[in-house]
Amino acid sequence: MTDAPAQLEHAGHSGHGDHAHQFENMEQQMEADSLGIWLFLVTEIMFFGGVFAAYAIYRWLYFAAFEGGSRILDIRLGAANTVVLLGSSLTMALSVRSAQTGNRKALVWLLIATMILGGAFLGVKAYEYNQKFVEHVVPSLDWAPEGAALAHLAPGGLDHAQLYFFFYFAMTGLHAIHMIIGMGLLLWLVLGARKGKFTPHYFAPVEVVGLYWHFVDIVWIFLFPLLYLIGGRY
Amino acid sequence: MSTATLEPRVHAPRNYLNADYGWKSWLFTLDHKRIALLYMVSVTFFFIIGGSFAVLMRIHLVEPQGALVQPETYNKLFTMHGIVMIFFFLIPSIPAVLGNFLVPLMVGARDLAFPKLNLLSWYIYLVGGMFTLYAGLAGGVDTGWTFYTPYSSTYSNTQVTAVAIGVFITGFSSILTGLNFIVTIHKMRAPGLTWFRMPLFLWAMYATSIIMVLGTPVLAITIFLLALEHLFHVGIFSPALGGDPLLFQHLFWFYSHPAVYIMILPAMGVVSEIIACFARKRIFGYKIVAFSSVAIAVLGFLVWGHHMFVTGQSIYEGLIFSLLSFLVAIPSAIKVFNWTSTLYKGSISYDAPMLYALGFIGLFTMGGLTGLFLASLATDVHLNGTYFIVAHFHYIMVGGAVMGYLGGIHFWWPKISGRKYPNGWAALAAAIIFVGFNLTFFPQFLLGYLGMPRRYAFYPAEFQVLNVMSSAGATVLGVGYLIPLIYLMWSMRYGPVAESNPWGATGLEWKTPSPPPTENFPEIPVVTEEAYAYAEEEAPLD
Amino acid sequence: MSDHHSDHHSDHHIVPQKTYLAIFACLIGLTLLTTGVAFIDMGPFNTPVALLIAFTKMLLVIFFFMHLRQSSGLIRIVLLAGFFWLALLIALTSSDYRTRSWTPVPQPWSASAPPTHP
Amino acid sequence: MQGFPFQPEQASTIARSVDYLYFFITAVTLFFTGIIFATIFYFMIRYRRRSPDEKPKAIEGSLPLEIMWTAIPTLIVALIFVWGSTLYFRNAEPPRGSMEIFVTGKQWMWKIEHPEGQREINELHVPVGRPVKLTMTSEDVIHDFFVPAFRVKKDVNPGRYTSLWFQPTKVGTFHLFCAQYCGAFHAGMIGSVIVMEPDEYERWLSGGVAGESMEAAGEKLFQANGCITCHLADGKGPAPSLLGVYGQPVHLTDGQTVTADDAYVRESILLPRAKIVAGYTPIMPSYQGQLTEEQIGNLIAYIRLLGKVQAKPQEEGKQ
Repeated sequence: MTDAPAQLEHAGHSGHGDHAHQFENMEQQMEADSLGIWLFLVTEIMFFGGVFAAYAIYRWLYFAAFEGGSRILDIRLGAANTVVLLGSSLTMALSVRSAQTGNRKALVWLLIATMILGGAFLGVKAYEYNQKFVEHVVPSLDWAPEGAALAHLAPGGLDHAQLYFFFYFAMTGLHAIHMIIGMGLLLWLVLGARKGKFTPHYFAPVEVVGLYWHFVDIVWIFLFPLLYLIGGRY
Repeated sequence: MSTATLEPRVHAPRNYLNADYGWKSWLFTLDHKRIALLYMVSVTFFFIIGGSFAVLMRIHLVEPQGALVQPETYNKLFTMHGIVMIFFFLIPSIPAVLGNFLVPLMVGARDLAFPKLNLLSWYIYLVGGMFTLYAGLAGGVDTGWTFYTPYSSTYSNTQVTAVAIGVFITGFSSILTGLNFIVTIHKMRAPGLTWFRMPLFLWAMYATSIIMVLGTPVLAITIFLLALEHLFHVGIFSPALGGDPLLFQHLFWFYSHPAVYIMILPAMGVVSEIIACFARKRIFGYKIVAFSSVAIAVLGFLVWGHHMFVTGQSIYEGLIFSLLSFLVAIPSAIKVFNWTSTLYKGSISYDAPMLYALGFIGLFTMGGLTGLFLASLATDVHLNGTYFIVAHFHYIMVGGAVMGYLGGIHFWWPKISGRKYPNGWAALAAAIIFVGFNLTFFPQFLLGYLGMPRRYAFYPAEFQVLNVMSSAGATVLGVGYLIPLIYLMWSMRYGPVAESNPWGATGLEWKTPSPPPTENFPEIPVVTEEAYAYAEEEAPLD
Repeated sequence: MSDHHSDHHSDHHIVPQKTYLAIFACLIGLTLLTTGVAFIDMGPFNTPVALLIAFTKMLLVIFFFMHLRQSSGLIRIVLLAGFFWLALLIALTSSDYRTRSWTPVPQPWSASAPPTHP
Repeated sequence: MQGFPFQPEQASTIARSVDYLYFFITAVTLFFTGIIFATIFYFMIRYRRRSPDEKPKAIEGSLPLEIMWTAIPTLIVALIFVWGSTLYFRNAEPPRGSMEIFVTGKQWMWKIEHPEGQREINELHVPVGRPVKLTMTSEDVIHDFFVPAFRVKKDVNPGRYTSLWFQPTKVGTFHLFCAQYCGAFHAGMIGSVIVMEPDEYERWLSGGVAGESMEAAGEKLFQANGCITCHLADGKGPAPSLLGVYGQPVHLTDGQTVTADDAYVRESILLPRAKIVAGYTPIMPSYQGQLTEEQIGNLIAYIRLLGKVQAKPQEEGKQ
């Protein structure tokens, strides 16, 4: 799940718009790339799907515990991070557009902007993770909720709350790993774009990484309500 | 099947085997045919490892108290046998060896859509295999290939993490192969090769790839969660914190039941090719056979709960899964009837591949029909977890998938190696394997019905007679598997040179020289006829 | 090559910058909305509303940022298959948990006990 | 049929009904295997290749045949499905008045407790002709209680109860197997079910090393663990009275209603805050890790006994 298929394929032949030897023409190659990356995203749906299915079942079984756990998360940070990530999706979409129009300078800067926003997201995430250690709500490693956290978690049962926080770390952790991989791919694009590798005739890598980045964004779009907004804050 | 014995053939025309020499030309090759051979060598290696575990188990079970090893060791033997055979032999066998070799040839393309991805998937497979071998050498693992929690997560202190990592990694090799095939079949078919002109092997590979792409990621995440549970005891699959062990089983079987179809569907595709060729007939009911492959792939995802009828899952859930399990039997039955009807008024020859294919039909029929006992709720209660299960899935996986794989290897061997093997030896091996297989596994149906549970390192004395029969059969089967290994290797050097179409088969792969040139076809072919156009005239069915 | 004509060069269509900005504005609006309604007590409807908003956001990203609007039917089918299989996984797994408690309640100790359920 | 060496003994009412279905499916299997093998052999001989350049005429297929061999298997599997499911559902619910026995699986032994207090390990004594219901749980990994002669099998899970029942029809000693792989000595987790004549069973019950009954042991635990200080019989304590509760619907704070069965009582002991009875506050501590599975079983037996005591009319707002 760590690589975008088409991208690896074309790392070798840059700049020119020539198609790879196994294809008849550029058009066939682009269609194959596009189908390849979408299939890859479908495998990602199923990959995250397994953990979403487990989450759905435990949330249903232990709703009170999940609700209590959700209260401990900082909704402002979650919402802010959503905005940051959506912003990075915008800059990513615009960078694909710049590649299409052949605006190399805009492409480089938009890709860098995407990386900065992604980095900001991960920074906030790191801060939130740290908060969990401060509050001692890290399952298995540092689990000793006290004070306000304990008051939120106790009604649903501390054991089940630990399950909630396991899902919190597993789901956001998997998401963060995907973000880090995405940042690596973006860096690779920036280097390529500076060299003028991408043209309006050949920008498949930008498009493919873009699709991947948007997918990671979509995962977060669901993680935000599923983790932060359980049972409301009224 | 080592490739090292291939020598430069000075007078031979340039082909994919003599295009380049040296280890680099193999380890960094992007040619799907060479990657197929890399896979062939690796899956053979793992087959020998998994097979030797099986031999040790069968020797051990000759005596009721266990003849060979301690119970702990026996548990590791059957676990490693299952893991190696399923994840490192059966799942990659036909897709990664024959599929890799044939899909581009059959669609009339120069390579798969993503050759670098293809090579990457072999390396991923190897890395996963290394982790698993490491786990085996570092003490083994004793959870059973099913990794049921909480035993695997909390109680087993064997190499669970290493094996979990190995299986997790190997999964991605399977995903990438499936993705590559789907894209290739969709986008790279030669001019004129419409969906309903495709050979049924391609339909089978397409259906298999759907399962690989949609199912394998769920196994990956499940194994990942299992590893977390094993390392940190977070409770997601163990009742300590309110987790439910049955959830692990649901997620595990969501992939691992369809995985059976990853093994059997490609074999069905192989058998369709062979039957058509050696009966010189178009497959009876071509479209229905094609659609039944896709139907099996889709329905195969809806039946996983039949592994859990006695686990304490909801009985209503059991009802649904029982019904769906029966449904998946129907496309399989349709295939068997259509293959049989293909023989009608054909011109049947008994070359070795055909014997394997007919053996497949027989064993698959028995394996499939015994599945009815296990789809039916009341009888499954008695048979679940006994040797009946072991016999049933070996009929499908060994009698079905391995027979199909061997049949395919024999059918396309002249194309792959450019050499012919001795047909008499091959026919003898097919007969020995068929007899040995039935001797080994038929007694296990009886053992299961009598109530002997599987995974027992020792057992009550009354089961000994049948166990000895099974072990005796296993030696016959083992010999049967060694014979092809020997004469196929022999043929690579000494076999007579094969012409481009030694069987008189249809299909694009036979229209290019044996072995094919690196670019597969001097010129991309144009397809103008249906698959299996063996006949010159058509006759009504009477 | 058989699928060529259906999706001929569709990827080359360039979406105006305005569209991207408008979609982004919608996404931000929906994020604020979902955060806002989390503070309103809607009884059992909080979760469905939150998921509905998330689903809408996903569609916006898929159709506009990911250009599904310009993509071929094949790619739409591939994506639908992904969601369909995910739905199968969740539906057939959770139906076990939903129906486990339907199983007849274990009967009390002995036959002399009064009937247990109406 | 009994002389047939490849049939396990039939020693319960369920066994006979399951075997009929088993024989039917065997007949179906043999029939179709026979047809396929015979047809293939016939075609192989009849249509063998007679000259190397033979070109048989093509046959496209036949829709009527396809429909036929789709419909016939569908009908047969539909029959098997209905038959198998009916039996399974019938076997899922123990008959009223079953004798109840408590089973705990543990690596690698079966611990069995009779309501009268008899305990045994790897042996289960039951009288012939009476339905017996087993309530089972595990102390560690998943086990599986399997008696081939009775054709019954059920996983024994940690953290929850499963149950199975059987009615022995034959006096004798039968295998008891663990059929879910449970670790190093999985194969050693076997025992025997000893079916006795009723009067002999009575003698067995009264003799031997009878401990106190499960209810009595449960009552002691109920006092020793302080349950009795809150769960006052008159319903005036800080926790609900347990008189007449077992087997009845219970109204919870969140508006839901659950039935007070084994699973509910067990959960309430281990995770008291999971389901709070309407009108009470969640003050009960968890007994997780403080009670063994056997002790929980005893407590449940006692609470079942309390359940049979008529509840006082004024308490528990029951419609």
